Amino acid sequence: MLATVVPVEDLAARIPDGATVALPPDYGYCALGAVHALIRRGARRLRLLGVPAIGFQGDMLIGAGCVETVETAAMTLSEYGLCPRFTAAVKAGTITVVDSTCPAIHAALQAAEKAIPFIPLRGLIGSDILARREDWKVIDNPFAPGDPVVLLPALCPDVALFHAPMADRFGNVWVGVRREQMLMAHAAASTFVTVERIVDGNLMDDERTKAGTIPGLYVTALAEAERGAWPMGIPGGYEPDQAHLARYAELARTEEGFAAWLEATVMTRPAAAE
Amino acid sequence: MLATVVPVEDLAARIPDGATVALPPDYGYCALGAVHALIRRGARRLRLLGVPAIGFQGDMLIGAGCVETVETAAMTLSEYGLCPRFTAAVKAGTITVVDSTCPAIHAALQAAEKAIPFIPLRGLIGSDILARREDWKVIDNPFAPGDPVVLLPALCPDVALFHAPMADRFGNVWVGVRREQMLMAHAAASTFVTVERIVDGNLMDDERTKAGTIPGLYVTALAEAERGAWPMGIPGGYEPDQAHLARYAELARTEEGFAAWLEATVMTRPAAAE
Amino acid sequence: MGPRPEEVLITAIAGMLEGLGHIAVGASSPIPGAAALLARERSAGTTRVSILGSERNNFFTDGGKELFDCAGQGRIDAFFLSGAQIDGAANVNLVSIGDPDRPKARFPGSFGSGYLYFVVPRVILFRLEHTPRTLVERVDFISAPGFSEDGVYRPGGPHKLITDRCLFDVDRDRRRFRLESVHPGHTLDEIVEQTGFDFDIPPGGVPETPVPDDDTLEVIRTRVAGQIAEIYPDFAARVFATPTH
Amino acid sequence: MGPRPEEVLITAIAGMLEGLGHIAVGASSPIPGAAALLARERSAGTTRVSILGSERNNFFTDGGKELFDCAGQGRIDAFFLSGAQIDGAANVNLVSIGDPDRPKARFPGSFGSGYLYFVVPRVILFRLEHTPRTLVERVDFISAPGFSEDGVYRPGGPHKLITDRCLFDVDRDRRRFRLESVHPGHTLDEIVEQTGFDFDIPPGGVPETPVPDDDTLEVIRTRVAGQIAEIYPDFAARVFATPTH
Repeated sequence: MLATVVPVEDLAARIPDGATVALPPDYGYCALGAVHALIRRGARRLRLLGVPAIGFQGDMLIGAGCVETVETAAMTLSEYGLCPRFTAAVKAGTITVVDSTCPAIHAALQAAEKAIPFIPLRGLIGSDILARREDWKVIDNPFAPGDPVVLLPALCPDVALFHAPMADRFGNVWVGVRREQMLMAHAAASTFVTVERIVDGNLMDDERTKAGTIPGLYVTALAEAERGAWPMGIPGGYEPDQAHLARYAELARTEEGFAAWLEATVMTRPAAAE
Repeated sequence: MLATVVPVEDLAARIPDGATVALPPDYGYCALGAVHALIRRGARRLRLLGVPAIGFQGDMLIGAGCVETVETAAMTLSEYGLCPRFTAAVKAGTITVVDSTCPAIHAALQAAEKAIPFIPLRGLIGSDILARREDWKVIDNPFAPGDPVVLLPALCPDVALFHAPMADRFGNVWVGVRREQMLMAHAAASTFVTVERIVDGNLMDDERTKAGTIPGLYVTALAEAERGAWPMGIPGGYEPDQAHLARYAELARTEEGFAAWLEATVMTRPAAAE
Repeated sequence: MGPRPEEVLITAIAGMLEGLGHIAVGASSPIPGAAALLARERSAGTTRVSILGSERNNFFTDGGKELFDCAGQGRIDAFFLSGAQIDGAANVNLVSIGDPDRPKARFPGSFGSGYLYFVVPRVILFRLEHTPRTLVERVDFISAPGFSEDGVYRPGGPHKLITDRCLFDVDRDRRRFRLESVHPGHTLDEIVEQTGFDFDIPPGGVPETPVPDDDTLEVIRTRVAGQIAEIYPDFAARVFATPTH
Repeated sequence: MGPRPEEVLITAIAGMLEGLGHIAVGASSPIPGAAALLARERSAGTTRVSILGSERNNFFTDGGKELFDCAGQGRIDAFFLSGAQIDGAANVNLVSIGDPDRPKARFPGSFGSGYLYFVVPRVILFRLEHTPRTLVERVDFISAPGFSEDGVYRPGGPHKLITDRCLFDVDRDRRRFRLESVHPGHTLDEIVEQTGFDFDIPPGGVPETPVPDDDTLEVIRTRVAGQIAEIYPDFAARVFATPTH
């Protein structure tokens, strides 16, 4: 079965306002080109889900006013410091943060992947993460009374959005060891992927590439976007654009600086890859 | 860190009597050479766990008197029919069968992998599988009362035993898309693997092989065993020895026939690979 | 040459699969496999088929659990189940005859039936041996129940039961089978006699199961036969006389 | 050249890791990373080190969840946590200062602390800024609690707290820190003044944190520095003046 292949702008247009959008961390494969297209189309009320943390792409979406809530284990620009637009929005109360922890996000996505209504997780008891989560429950372990266990409801994102080094015409997407992207694709109702290139042949035909491939079955639509992670890099591909990222971190400290960055980098281009 | 590499007989010697041993189905990578060595060493009271089904190797172990219980979704020789020694043992009441279903075994192993005490699973309600499992529980979904949900306790095998096409000297084992072997290795306390060959270099160095590799961290000991799956085959490697398998299925119909097969095939060889 | 009995079954089953997005077929199921491939041939590229045990038609890359997770997610529209026994309430037995602890007969086991029957919307029951021994009033062991109590999560269930003699529809409200058609060469009396459970017979009479037209036969004998031969070479050679690929 | 402050810390931490089978180090942790690599150098091939963010020292192949699953299985013996605030009951805050809904300061978030602190036997708390602002009486947000009620599953917990001024041991029974040693160039008075929480001071006096001997320094500056430069080139260049690899 052939994949649905569309331009990056069309991919972004398929992500509706109000959607819960699962995103990888900066060290994963981030579909920045599609994120910029989402900003250009004026996406609103997005509910971001960090799998398990979010960096630049989340800060950009928040700064551009696209975001209503963020559920994540962390928001960070790593060596570039705190996320400035995120921090400003939290202090101003213009977004809601749902604090989580990495294994809770992975586990709750696995619950969605397995189509089970909830999944237990150790830890958490006594933390303010748990204290502030009305959607999580603590029960007494039915197999060993006297043992309190946290239950997390399944986390079913409307959309998973990420980048990858390659896909084939059947929509099979190679992510290698970045299996959190596979988990996102299994758990999400729709999965949108930008790829460096669409290759000939079938990635499932070679047992070695097959082992790191998300089957096209889970991929709603693909866009070809060379350097589609820019200004982030992709592991084994190209390096992050350190100069640009440093400039972003600097400019985004103020609303005016962010607006200038946005205008110069995002709004005036049809797609980051072009 | 270098792997512990031992001869096949020594690998089998490390699997103690009474151990719960997780085994792949016939279409996976079966460590028949090590299974034969287990029979030669006179293993007793093994508790086999099919992940999720067992074929020839289980029937051989049962016929040789090594087995006390089998927990599995199925015991089958596929196109060669029912498992004759299994069937005879069940009818004679000399082994205990704990009937399960494929997704329950996968889910309960995932619970062990995640170190969670239990995991829910849909389905099962109203089946005699559930009715006969005193170790499973049905609770009312704490998130949606009126919705009964089965909970399976984590299934933590003492041993995972399987074959693979290759490993490196660091104990990294390549299984490709056979990720149920990875799940077994994560879930089991000890993992013993036979491999066609130990390769130079590090399987983790190439992103393509890394994606299908079990890290040495989970591998207790390795044995090099060329054609170590014989008389089973390995996908992408060699074909099953159809003539031998057909002969087994025929001989194993009687205790005498099985004894003759055992003597000729297993007891008189130091290891199947030699 | 006119249609063979297998070709009638393949065509009938393919009719149940029309327009579906994803059909999965278990191991050792050549007729359902061929039917799924026929449905794919007719779908103009909109139907996926996953055949367990086939290298070429297996999309899964996340281990043995993925088929079940995928079905649970609602991404599999149809699946096939058989049974050593199937009863009038659509219960399936893949385990044993008699007391399960000391059975008179022991079969391989339930495989994934105890789950897939609950979550796949169209589960097609398939049993080539249609006798009172296999189609029974009450199974000796319920690997997977045909129907569930209210409140039990059950998006899936039985869609049809097809045998070597006839096709039954499922009345989900009355939780019974209803005879839908009788295969060419078989009779209603024979079916009543050979069925161990009680079922409904529509008052207006029961039609004959349609036989494939020439175009369908052509597709089955060329494109489907060629693909099925990869997975079930013996079946393909016997039924379609395909050369070895 | 004598030992630099970083090298004292690296050596002290490596001492806490001796004989362990598997040490994991989170992102952005050059000193813990170097300490883990030093422990590995001394282990004669019996210690594994997983460094998140390092291509060469990352063993995981099952996605982002594997680190946590692996820790839950008991396969990780030591891990490091830091905190914007750490309090006298070993609670860690990685989230915010003030009301979390309208915070005075907002930090990245809890990452995996709310889990790993519970399951890794030796969690080493590490905070380079030792002031009353960071080592507080009571954290404003508990990302991960230092200790748990009886009955709560908790095989792991705090093992030591090391800062730029001193090293604290953990009294698990009394659920308090106890000063273990003072780093060269620092004083007990300074530590009392700069610590926002109450802690125990052993009656017999507090020793100075040992400095690395020449052999250790040599290993740190050659083999460890070379490896850490792959992951933290800026740190390696600043502390060890390593050439770019």
